[in-house]
Amino acid sequence: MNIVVCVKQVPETAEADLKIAAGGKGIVEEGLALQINESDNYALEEALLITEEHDGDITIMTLGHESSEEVLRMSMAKGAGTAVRVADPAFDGGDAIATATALAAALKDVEYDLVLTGCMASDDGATQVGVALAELLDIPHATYVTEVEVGSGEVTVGRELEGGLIEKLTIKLPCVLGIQTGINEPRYASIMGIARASKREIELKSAGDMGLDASSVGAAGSGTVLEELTFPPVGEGADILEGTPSEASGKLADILKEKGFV
Amino acid sequence: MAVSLQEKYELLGCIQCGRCTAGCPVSMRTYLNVRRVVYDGMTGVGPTDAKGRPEAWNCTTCSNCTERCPKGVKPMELIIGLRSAAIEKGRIEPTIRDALESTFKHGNPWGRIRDKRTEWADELSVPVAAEGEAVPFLFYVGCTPAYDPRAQSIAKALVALFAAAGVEYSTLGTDESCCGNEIRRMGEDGLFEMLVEGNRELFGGHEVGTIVTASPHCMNTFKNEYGEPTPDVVHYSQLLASLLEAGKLTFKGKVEKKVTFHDACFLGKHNGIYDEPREVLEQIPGVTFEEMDRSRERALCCEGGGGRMWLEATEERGERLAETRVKDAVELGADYLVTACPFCLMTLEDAVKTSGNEGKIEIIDLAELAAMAL
Amino acid sequence: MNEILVLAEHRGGELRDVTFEMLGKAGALAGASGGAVTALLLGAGVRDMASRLTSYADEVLVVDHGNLTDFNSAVYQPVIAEVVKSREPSLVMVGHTAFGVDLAPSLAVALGLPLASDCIDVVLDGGAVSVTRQIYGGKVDARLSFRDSATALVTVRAAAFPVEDGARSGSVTELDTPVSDEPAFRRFVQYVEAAIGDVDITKSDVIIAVGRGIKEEENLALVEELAGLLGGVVGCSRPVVDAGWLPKDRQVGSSGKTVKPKLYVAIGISGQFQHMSGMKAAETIVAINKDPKAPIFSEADYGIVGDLFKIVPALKEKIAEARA
Amino acid sequence: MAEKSTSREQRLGVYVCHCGVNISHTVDVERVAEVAATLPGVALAKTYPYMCSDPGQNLICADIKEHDLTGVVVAACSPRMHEPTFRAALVSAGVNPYMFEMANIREQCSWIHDDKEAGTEKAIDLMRSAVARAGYLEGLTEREIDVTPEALVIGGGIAGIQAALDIAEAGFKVHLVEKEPSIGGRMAQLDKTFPTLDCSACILTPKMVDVSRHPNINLMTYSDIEDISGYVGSFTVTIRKRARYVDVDECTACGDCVDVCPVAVPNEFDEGLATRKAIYQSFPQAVPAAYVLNMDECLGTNPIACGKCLEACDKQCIDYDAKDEVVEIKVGTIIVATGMDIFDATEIGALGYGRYDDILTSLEFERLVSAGGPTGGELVRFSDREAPKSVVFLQCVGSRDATVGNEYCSRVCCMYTAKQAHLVREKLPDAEITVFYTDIRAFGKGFEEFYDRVRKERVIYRRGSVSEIYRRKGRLIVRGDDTLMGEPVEIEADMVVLAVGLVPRPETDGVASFLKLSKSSDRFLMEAHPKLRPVDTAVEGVFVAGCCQGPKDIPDAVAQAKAASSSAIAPMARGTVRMEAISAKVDEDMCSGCRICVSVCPYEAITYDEKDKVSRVNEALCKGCGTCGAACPSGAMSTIHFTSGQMRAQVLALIGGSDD
Repeated sequence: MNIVVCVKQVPETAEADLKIAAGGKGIVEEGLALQINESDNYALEEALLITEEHDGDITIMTLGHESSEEVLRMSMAKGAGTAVRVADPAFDGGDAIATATALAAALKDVEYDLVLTGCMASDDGATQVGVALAELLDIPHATYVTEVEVGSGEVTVGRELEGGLIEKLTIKLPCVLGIQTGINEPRYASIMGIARASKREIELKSAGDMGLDASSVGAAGSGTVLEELTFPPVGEGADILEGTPSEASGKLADILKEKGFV
Repeated sequence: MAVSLQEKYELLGCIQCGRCTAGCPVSMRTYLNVRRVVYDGMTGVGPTDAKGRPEAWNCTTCSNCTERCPKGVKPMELIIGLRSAAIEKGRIEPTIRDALESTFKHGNPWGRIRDKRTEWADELSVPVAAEGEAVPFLFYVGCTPAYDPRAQSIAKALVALFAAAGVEYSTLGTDESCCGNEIRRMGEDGLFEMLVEGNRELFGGHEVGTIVTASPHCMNTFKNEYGEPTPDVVHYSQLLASLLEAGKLTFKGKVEKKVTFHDACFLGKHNGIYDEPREVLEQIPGVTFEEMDRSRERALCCEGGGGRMWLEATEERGERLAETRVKDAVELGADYLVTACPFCLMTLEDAVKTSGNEGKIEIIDLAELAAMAL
Repeated sequence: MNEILVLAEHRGGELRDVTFEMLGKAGALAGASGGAVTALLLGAGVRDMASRLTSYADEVLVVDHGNLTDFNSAVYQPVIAEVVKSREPSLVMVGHTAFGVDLAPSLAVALGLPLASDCIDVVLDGGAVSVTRQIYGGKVDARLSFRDSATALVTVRAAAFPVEDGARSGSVTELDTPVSDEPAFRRFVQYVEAAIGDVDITKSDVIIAVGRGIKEEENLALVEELAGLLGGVVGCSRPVVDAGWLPKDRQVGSSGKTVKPKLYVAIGISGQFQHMSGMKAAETIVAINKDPKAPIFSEADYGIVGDLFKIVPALKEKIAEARA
Repeated sequence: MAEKSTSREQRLGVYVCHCGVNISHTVDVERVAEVAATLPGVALAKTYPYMCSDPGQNLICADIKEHDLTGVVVAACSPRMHEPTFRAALVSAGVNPYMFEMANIREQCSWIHDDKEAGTEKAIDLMRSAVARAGYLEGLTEREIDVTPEALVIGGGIAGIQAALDIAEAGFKVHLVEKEPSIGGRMAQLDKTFPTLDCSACILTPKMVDVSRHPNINLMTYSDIEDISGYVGSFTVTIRKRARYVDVDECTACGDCVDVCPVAVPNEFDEGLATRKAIYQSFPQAVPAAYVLNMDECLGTNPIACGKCLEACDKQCIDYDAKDEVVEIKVGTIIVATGMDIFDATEIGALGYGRYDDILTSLEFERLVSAGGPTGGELVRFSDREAPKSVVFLQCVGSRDATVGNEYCSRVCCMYTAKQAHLVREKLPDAEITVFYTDIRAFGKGFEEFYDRVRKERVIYRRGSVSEIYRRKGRLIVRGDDTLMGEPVEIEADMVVLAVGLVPRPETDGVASFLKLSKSSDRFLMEAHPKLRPVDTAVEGVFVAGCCQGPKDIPDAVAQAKAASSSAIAPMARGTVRMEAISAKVDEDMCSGCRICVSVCPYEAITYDEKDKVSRVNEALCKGCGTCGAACPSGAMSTIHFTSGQMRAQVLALIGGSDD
């Protein structure tokens, strides 16, 4: 079972004070730690678990700048055999479908039984690439996948629906699965392992290599156009209780008492 | 071909006397049997990584086993080696994984971003060295005192003490990175080496002369594992003792409390620093100091070292040592159980709650106590 | 602007809230631009549902076919594509739900439509559609426009818009768009309800919920004690379940439970929309978080900014005092 | 450098030994011989299975005569082993013994290599270099020295006592020097002796009395060696007899002085478990049976602040003005029997010794159970004077332990612990007795049987070491590992006895440095050969006996003392000793008088002649070590038999260079 895992490097923003860059179309990434997108990490782990049980090779693929090779090396350290970076200035600024278009082209000359992606990127939150990719490759798909069971020529998957419901499906191979977080427990890639992997080759694929017209990908090939970024209004609802932990807690306790919770 | 554990850790000298297990603080409350681990390594029958031997994660790296081995075998290194092997396979507890990944990304194991490393000093005036500026005397804060809300008060207390004693120092601000002591003990050799390289470069760039650390863990690795040449390294208790002796630091206040002292493994057993913290304690006006039965080299480990801050013991079977420790101190009638290590502080404080001794005793860091007497 | 097409979503014979939320928004947009609101309903034996939609839409298009009983994007997508192709609406709205995300990108590719997903606002300015969506976990809003396309496709975040009473009186049109058999390459098996544990959080008046900020499993004890003091139960956000610290049935949010307790205390939860969609209906919401910019504060009634490990113990003390 | 003899003048015989297969399995000895035969100066080359055997030696003798050989090279084992053998063969064939050279192709070649090809090449190289040196050898004449027929025994423990008695019995005068006020040593402190359970004092006291009465023994107690110089046959020893302030000959040990003395200090004989006065007798059976006044502890005699003892002494044999006396004696041979100390258990802090009263060392325990001890032999805890219900013994405290630098086994602890466990059982029939051990070493005569017996007396032996002792709720908690169970254990104990190991006495260092004795890695004195010369030292005429050479039990100490005494008697009986002819030699014309040689000589064999401004070598003291020759900047100093020319030839042959 040969698996392609499509991953993305994203900035870690959970705790950071974000700044919108000049021009209003991006954030200032300087100082932000870069990492593998969370659900992609689960997708990689799922691929590793499947190949551990059913043999096969893993190709790790990303569309991104040179810094994202760190994610590829980390993936190779964990067990991916081949790494591909879809890299071309032409891909810059592409929306999810433009990205899927480039990845689909990169997958053309790769032999695979299964393509795994994370179900959502934590930066743009688009939740589109995996499904779009399947459509472009003309193979079936499922996303929000929290269970995968490999059968003969097909997989049985569980999709996580709202309200804690699981939708079970069987899907013929090859297919694309968008993996949801929590499906497994991602392993660790040691620094030694990453260092060893850094000696291995990463295949680069440009738009030209894949026969893609620059106008069909990147910003030029995107149906949506980013107009501007703004910060959402915050704190309008909450009455912030000030003071030391003890003081603030005291105020809250009074409120709760007043409302009859204490 | 991989080198066998027997060769790599020179296990054949072992005479199976069991002093390692007998001295292991967790041997009676977890299923870690150090002698058995050595035996299996010696005979080549046991698991070769901590995945197959999860109790290896119970080791607190207090070093009793290694310090006391009559034959010079280093069981603690073997256990760290088992962890390393598990790490190489990527098969480790998620909490350890997250701590390691965080250290790689942010330079601290607490999952906090680098930008917030100086948050503790926000309302204080703490000097931060400019890039390339020489730092003859560096206050290395360390990840836990920098980020942990409880331990931050150690850093704050030290800053107050430095000010009172007229110590000219500087910090590295957000450039400061994890020392790697716990990382090495979790078995992540590559990451440790990366940190060593980075820190040595950082220290070199600032021509650091002497380092004072808030945590004994940082001191230990700088002093013993960074190789030559590194700056002189002292733990703050050593600095305070010498400042007191030189008359540069004087206490104007009084702390009318009965206190006892918990020796941190990385201060005591690893580095033989037993006297200085006591010298500081005894000079604080009003303090009545009494030793616990198990003190100095017989001090009980708090179980906070060796990566255990990021991991629960597997298959516990006895009382937490920190709880035993708290009970011992309560029995002694101490108002304060003083320690000089942020990990001890946190584990002991937790144990005060879990052992139902809230209100009976307080855990306090030596720096906090000293600052109270300024 | 001629037509706004809204895909009605239902599961287990029930129309889902997001359908009415979208129709409401579509109605507002249509009202402003003079266009029509069309609901598209696919299913088997869905006439009753269709009639429920008539007050929200000018026209309810129904494709009623045995193969459409359960959602399957492989079966749904060609039918919807056919309808969109034939009607060329200006805007197609699909819920940003587990169904929607499985369908919309595929539809966009099949029809060559631009897609903006997870939108929290849609604006019509003249003929041009623009949307607002959140990125970086809700920390930043992004406004997007669509490059010259007759039809814009959007997925709409659940609970982004209110459900209001419908004031329209649309007709129901049955379409005979061909429906394929369920393809062999993607077959629905069944729905499985996640097992309910010993605690049913949907039944509790007080929920103390924890998120990533709790850091370690052992710290849950702290929150459980607080819950005990307030007679509530402990819930959580997704990362806590992913880490295996609490069972799935304690998860509040779009992929977990939707709860409506009297008191909801969110501790160490930043407030990703997926979580907030599951708890925003609570009567009183309290948030404790160290990041003053955390989105949870925008939804909360009361907030304390600070370290939960300091605040929760203090709060426990104060509650005990208040009680005494 | 000019040399008188050259290889061309020599007719050498080269003999390559098979040493059974010890050499021949890795070295093609025939080839070595073949190559040897081609070397200049070599008249013949042969191999033989055992060169050191009689036939082997006879072969050499026959060849010397038949082929008129001038010198012999044997390629075999270490010269330390067999050089004397072959030299004797040369002498018997009428050739000077110094015309002999050995190549060590066993220890330095066959035993340490596997590859026969390479081994053979190396053996050839070693042989070639030996032959090269042999070409420059010269015949030398050994010297004879008269032996003073008196011996010195340093240390009055059981080993020293035995050695002194044996020498005295052989009819020679012996000076026995003991630093304590009484002889008796460690054995006097013991209660019973294993495995026979003899009363230690009962068997020791008669020997002590014999010492004091023997006309050939000059007993000097309370005395220190201040210096030793000289060499075999003629040592000069300076001894300081410390003032006892009590006339040994007059004192009757009546005890009146002790009764009035107001000073109480810890009694070292009782390991500090009891006190004694400033004027005291070490123990009741002390020899000499006389009191001693420790002036450092005395309240003051100048001016007299107390003086009560003097007042009380009927015979007035106390003299506050007594002075140390320094004597110088000449002896022919010396036996060092300075004994041992016990390991200081406070070094292992985790065991809590010194912190808890009820943790004793084994020697303290001996005093505790001894009838003459502080409790009159009653076995009670010090903390509460109650009999312990649970007694735990810990083996290997300070032995086999690299953490305290003692890697050796102390050899006696296993058995004395068994004996002590037995004594506990004898005194406390109901006590729980546990022994933590790692290995039991019951190798001596009757030892295993005794160990069997003790176990059957309900003494529980638990295999495993103890790491820590602490106190919980007033009881001692012994934290060990039961390695057979595979479980750590905690045992509550009322009394813990630490089987402390034996360590060298620091006082031995002084004697060792006067005599230039070496120590082995365990810091005990080193014998000349661990198997074949166990009581000799590297210094001729100096012998070791007892625990100063390594831990041993009483029978072994006595046996070694008897061996040392017979070795010490031999030169005295013969009256003369032969000295190796190898020594340093000064070319006085070349000597610049810089005196570097004087400062580097470890044997103080070189003196500077102020009048002639040159260095001179005392050949009797010189050991021929060569240090001076190496250090001499003007090339004036050389070592006979290891001349520069000889060494140069040897080295050049080895590195394949030429003399150009």
